[in-house]
Amino acid sequence: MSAPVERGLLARLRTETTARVALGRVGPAVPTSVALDFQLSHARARDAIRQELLRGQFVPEFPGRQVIELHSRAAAREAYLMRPDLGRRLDDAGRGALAGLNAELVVVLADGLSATATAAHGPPLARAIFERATGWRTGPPIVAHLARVALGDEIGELMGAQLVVMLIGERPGLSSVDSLGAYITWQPKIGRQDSERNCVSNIRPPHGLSIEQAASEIVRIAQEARLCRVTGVELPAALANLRRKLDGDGPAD
Amino acid sequence: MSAPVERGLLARLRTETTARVALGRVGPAVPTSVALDFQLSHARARDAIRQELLRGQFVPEFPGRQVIELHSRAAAREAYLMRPDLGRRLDDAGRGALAGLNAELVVVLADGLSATATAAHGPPLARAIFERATGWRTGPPIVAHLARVALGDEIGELMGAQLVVMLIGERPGLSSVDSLGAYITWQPKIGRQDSERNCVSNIRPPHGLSIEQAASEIVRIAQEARLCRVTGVELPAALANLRRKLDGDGPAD
Amino acid sequence: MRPHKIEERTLAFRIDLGGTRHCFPDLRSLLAAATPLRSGDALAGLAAQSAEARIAARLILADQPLDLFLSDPVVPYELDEVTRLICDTHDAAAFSGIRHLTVGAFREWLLDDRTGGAAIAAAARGITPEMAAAVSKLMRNQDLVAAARKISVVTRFRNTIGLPGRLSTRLQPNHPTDDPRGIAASVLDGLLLGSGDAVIGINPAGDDTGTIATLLHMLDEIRLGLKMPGQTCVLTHVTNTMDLIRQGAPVDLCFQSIAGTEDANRGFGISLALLDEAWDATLALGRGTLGDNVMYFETGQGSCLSSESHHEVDQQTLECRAYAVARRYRPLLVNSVVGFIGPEYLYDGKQILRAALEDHFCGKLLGLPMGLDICYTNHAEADQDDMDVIATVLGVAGVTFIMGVPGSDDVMLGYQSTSFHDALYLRDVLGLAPAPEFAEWLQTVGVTDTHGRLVRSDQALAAFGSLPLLGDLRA
Amino acid sequence: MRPHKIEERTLAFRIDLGGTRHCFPDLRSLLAAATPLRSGDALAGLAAQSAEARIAARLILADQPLDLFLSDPVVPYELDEVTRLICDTHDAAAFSGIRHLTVGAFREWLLDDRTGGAAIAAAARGITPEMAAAVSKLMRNQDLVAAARKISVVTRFRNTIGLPGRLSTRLQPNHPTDDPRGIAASVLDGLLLGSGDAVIGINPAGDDTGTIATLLHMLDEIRLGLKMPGQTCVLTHVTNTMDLIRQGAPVDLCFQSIAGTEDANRGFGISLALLDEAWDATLALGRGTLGDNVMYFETGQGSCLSSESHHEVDQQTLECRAYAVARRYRPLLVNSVVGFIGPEYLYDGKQILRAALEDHFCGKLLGLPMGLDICYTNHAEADQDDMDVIATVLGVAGVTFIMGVPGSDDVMLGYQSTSFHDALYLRDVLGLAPAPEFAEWLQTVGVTDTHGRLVRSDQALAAFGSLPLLGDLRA
Ligand code: B12
Ligand code: B12
Repeated sequence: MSAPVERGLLARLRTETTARVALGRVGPAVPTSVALDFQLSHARARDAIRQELLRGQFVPEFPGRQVIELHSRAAAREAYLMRPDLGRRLDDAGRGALAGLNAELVVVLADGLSATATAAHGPPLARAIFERATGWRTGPPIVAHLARVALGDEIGELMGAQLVVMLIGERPGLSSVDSLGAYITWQPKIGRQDSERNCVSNIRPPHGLSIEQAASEIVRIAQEARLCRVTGVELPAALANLRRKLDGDGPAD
Repeated sequence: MSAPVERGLLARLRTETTARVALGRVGPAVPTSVALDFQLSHARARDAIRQELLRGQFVPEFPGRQVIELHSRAAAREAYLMRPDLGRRLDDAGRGALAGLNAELVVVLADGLSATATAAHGPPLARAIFERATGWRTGPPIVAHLARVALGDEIGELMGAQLVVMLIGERPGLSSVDSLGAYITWQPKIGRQDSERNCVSNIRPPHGLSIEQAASEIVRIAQEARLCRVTGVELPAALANLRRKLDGDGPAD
Repeated sequence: MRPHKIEERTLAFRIDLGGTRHCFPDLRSLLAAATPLRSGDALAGLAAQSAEARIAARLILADQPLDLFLSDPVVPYELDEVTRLICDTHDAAAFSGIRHLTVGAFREWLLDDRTGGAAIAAAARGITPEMAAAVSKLMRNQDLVAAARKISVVTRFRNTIGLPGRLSTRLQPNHPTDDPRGIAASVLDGLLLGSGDAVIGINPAGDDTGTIATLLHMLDEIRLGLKMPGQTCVLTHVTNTMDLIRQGAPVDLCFQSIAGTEDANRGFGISLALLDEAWDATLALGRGTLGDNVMYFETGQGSCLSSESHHEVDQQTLECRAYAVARRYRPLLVNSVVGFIGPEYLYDGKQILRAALEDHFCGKLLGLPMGLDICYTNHAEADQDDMDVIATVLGVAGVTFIMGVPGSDDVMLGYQSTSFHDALYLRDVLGLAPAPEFAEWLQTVGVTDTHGRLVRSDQALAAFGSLPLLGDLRA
Repeated sequence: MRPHKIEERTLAFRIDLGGTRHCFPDLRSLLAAATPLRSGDALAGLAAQSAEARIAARLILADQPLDLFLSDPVVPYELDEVTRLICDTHDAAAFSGIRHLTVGAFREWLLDDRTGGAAIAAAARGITPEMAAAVSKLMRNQDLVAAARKISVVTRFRNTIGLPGRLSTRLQPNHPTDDPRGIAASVLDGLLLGSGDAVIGINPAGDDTGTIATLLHMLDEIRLGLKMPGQTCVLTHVTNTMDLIRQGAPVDLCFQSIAGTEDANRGFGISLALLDEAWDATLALGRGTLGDNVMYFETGQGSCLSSESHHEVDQQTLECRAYAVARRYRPLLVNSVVGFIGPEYLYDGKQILRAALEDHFCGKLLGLPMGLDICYTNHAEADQDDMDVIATVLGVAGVTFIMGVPGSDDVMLGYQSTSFHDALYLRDVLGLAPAPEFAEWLQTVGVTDTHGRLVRSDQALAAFGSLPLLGDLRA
């Protein structure tokens, strides 16, 4: 249907992005093969949602380290999806498991909406963070099942942490079922708002952020947070303020 | 919104039928009160669907007669709605309960899609049929739970019946949640098709057929069926044939 | 043309997807698995085993050549007169333009801007029901809308149904005891709201031909009295209608419910021979003034399964086969009663909507004047909001006609369909008008103004009041 | 106007229906119970206890006078700046024409053929979000369509958005690492398919202002290079945008996500004061050529509940309150991301559709240029077929703009929205065109022919290829 010159260009477009560009068209619609490819991806993304982390799955990933496994209050996947409030709180066993543990920086590997993502990128990213976070007393890696981002607040609070890094499976897209997000919260405690966190998202080598990029970014934010004693929307202003103070440019507030 | 002359006419229309006529309009839509009235009816019809016949509920309705209660293979209302095949077959207990019973004309009171209808009109109609069906050996009234029309075929077959009359709750309409249908089948046996039955529907005094009209109609069909040894779409032709034979108008086939 | 007999049915369909092999033993199971999920196919044990298996079936189906459907009928030729009808009346000339296509390419051809409605109509008699069903299974809802609205199928009896920019309605004035005054009240109400150009059609509660004759006479009287350019019908069994024709009752259209297999039709008490006879008898009356489309058929997914005569074919493919029965008789009207039977065949609003779009598209594709009874029962997971959506989307797709039931509530059949008002809504938001002759008549009697907008004038009521049966309603 | 303080909140609402008494302690619980079933309200414990209770609430609601909503705010005036905004900017003059109505009569007024779009627009500033929410709860889907399509809200920056017969699109070329070339590829693909008249708007994956500045410059270059009469935007947090403005980056529109309570907005890191500041800063740039509508807002049912700041108000009423925030800033564009958050707020296609129609209608009623991100996530019970239906129905309702995402698949945000093709479908079946200036430009560069139909000419590609960033894509 398309002239040859176009085909060349359209083929080039496809090499520039993983987005579904240059699909061609028949009338207003996409060609049959494109339509069915989309449907196949959707069927698979639906499967990714139902995937779960296996108990003990991450133990071999952290040789020599204790790995703690926790569950949210959501009993099963279906309840998890419909009741985010349950995914934000630990069950009683989980609260018990944390008793006596203590750390400055806690890293949580949480299934979230894509256990596939956590399984693929969680362990290497956690290791890379541990390596770079040299100034911190890091606790054991925590694996959280049926977890939402805010579950990290309760975990961090119970462990008396200065900072929690929640590595959590982002909801699976059609072409990106394995994307991980990192949510960084200073002084975690139940009731923190999302505006009090920072986020590094789309961690998904090779198409999204690499493990190295992500780890550096996360640790950079962690260091800044420690300096400013805050994360979230107030962090940039606090940093600027601090810089002004350091540079001696007039009084900081 | 409407001229006075109209209002008079529209009010008259409303007295002629239970249909929702003369509703008025605002633009293309119905007035708010009409819209909400419809929604209320729908909420109630949904409730009627979930209604069930109580065990033993009909015993007082047939003093001096044994009342047999049977269940289809559908375990519960939800399964009944989605699996009509299960509603067409007796469970094992039911088959056992019929052992040794025998009758020429069997009347079944079945919940079908409206137990409300069966509860309201089933017993008086069954009694009226028994009264009029003087030439038949009638068996005990049978109460069938979670039943479809074709369940009568199995019941009739097991009882060696010549004819089965299935009184069954028709699916509830918006304004008519208590409408009963009668399905009449000659020589009932598993596998009969609907074209081999007759139907008297909309039995629902005072708006639909009265008990007397319905009973007469049902017994008339039963007598005709006995003469022609058939029910369903072939009955009219068989009757005509028989009449020709009786009148001596040429050879019957 | 009798299909080339395939000796051994061992030609299974296979595809490997990311490590999983998906296998379908034959064409009918492939068609069934390719169908969007619906309760009836699950009930019959024919639905795809997983979401991925469903897409696997579609991927295979997309690559099948259209002429496979000619050689491999889903119900055996020997066993079924509907299959014989399909094969024996297949028009090879009409097919020649598309015979080189696969099912996937057929979809593209239908959607291509260069394929106009006329080209599709020209191919209609070369398209078998199974081809229509197959291609529809590869189409998203928007495809079903875009392709269907290209096709117009125009039929005539006393007015012209199916022109672009038109939306007709069947006025459905049912009554639980077939009371003529009650029915007349609903008819009057409908006409005052501009309903009834497709047909004024009563479903009788009983099947006593005496009562039905009374109703036919009353409808005819109303039509003649009002000089209404339209047609009337009592939707009784075809054998009754034939009786009534013999008795000289004023029969405009001959109605029958039909299904997609010989066995299911037998369950309905009909056969092609019987329909042939009925068609002849109705044609012989010669009552149409503008055309001789005299049949009115109803269909609906699930009826074959409900009578256990589905031959393990999915309900939508069977529905298309009913259209093959219908088109033999050049009907004035065909409609699917899409949500009528219940949730065991179409579970909720979503399934009803999908089936409605399929039925409409496939009917049009096969050359039928396709209307829809947009409806739900109280045991289905659906409500008025769903119907609003179905009506709107079908309106955009160019549906030929919908039902007009007073306040949506059919007090005899126990279900909810579209109301007189719903048709007003659709005509309003989509800029559609009734059949031209009827639209003009509505103006003449004063129900609508010169812009076709509804008014309520004494003039209209006066005209209506002059009828014997309606007259005394005014008092 | 500060609401008259009601001393004791003991005025419960009651109705008896066939033996059952239904009671609702206050206005917010009445509104919540009257809402069609949706998962978010059930999650919050606010949904009606039964189907009958839901209708009971509607029956009561229908009889409430509109001015009750002025004296009884659902979130206390003292606690919430959004409530204060609503009360303090209520326009009594605009309200005077409808103040005598009950909610039920308000619905009838909106649907009456004698009430035109201009009359509704004139009343807009007298209508509070709670009134809009209340009346929408009494409306069927078809009412929401019929009423919304009467209202047109026209806004301008470098072109004209919202004229009748038009459908605009936001071109959404997101990329998981904000790669400029990857984004440019999606932009080019979209423009070649006629997308982007509402805005070319990128959601950045990160919030580094350096990267965002690069993207803003690239978009501006594309726009200038192609002489495209439209606007561009990077949808970052408003504080970032203010930074970027200070740095002199080419900011056309200032974007922000907003919600319906002060607390929820705080969760988003914003306040009215901050938005005021951002509005001033963006206005001061004076970059619009045809008009000065410079804000772009996104909303979506569920965001207040998700940040636990819903004050026990149902999610749809809260959504309407977000519109009160939006309209303060005379935005160029507002859209609800209706299926974006997930099934805990809108469970399936049916709930997403209903919410989409409500959001569109209520937004228009309150005077906003309302678009919709017709979308679903993979954890919701919805699919492309549902989106086709929502798009079609919203198209009929006159939606201002929808999204254009390559192949529907947002590879950064992880959800599916409408595609470039979906807009083609809608424009095709509903006879709609892009914004006039943009439509003309599409012809000039040769993307469309003189009838506005898409072509693919070398001319268009040549024009596009002359851009630095796009140029090397051609090689
Ligand atoms: C649903 C329905 C159907 C469905 C049945 C499929 C199904 N799975 O349910 C369909 C659409 C296929 C259908 C078809 C027909 N139906 Co019908 N149907 C109904 C309806 C609306 C509800 C029935 C009900 O609630 N049954 C109770 C439940 C619990 O029973 P069930 O076991 O689930 O379903 C069985 C019965 O519904 C039965 N059945 C349905 N219709 C008919 C018609 C006749 C004559 C017989 C004997 C049996 C029968 O078939 C089903 C499967 O076994 C009634 C209206 C009413 N108010 O009752 C009309 C009704 C019973 N049908 C009627 C008619 C005329 C027909 C047709 C003959 C129409 C035609 N001209 O072709 C066909 C043929 C039916 C046949 N197989 O012989 C008439 C009967 C008039 C009469 N007194 O004889 C009624 C009263 C409606 C009407 N006035 O038009 N029907
Ligand atoms: C869903 C979502 C939202 C939803 C969250 C509601 C909900 N109940 O899920 C809504 C629509 C409300 C939202 C809003 C915003 N979001 Co958001 N969101 C996402 C999305 C698409 C998926 C997140 C996910 O899967 N989480 C995993 C599940 C398991 O977590 P959860 O516990 O169920 O949900 C929580 C998180 O999603 C979190 N969250 C969501 N967005 C954001 C943004 C930030 C900065 C933070 C700290 C937390 C956060 O809030 C939820 C409730 O606690 C991501 C894209 C992606 N690829 O991840 C963007 C994303 C995380 N959001 C983003 C942004 C920028 C925002 C906004 C700041 C936009 C704005 N300008 O106002 C707002 C404000 C969020 C806040 N409260 O501070 C950016 C973050 C960029 C960055 N690196 O900082 C992302 C990556 C997308 C993007 N590029 O635009 N978002």
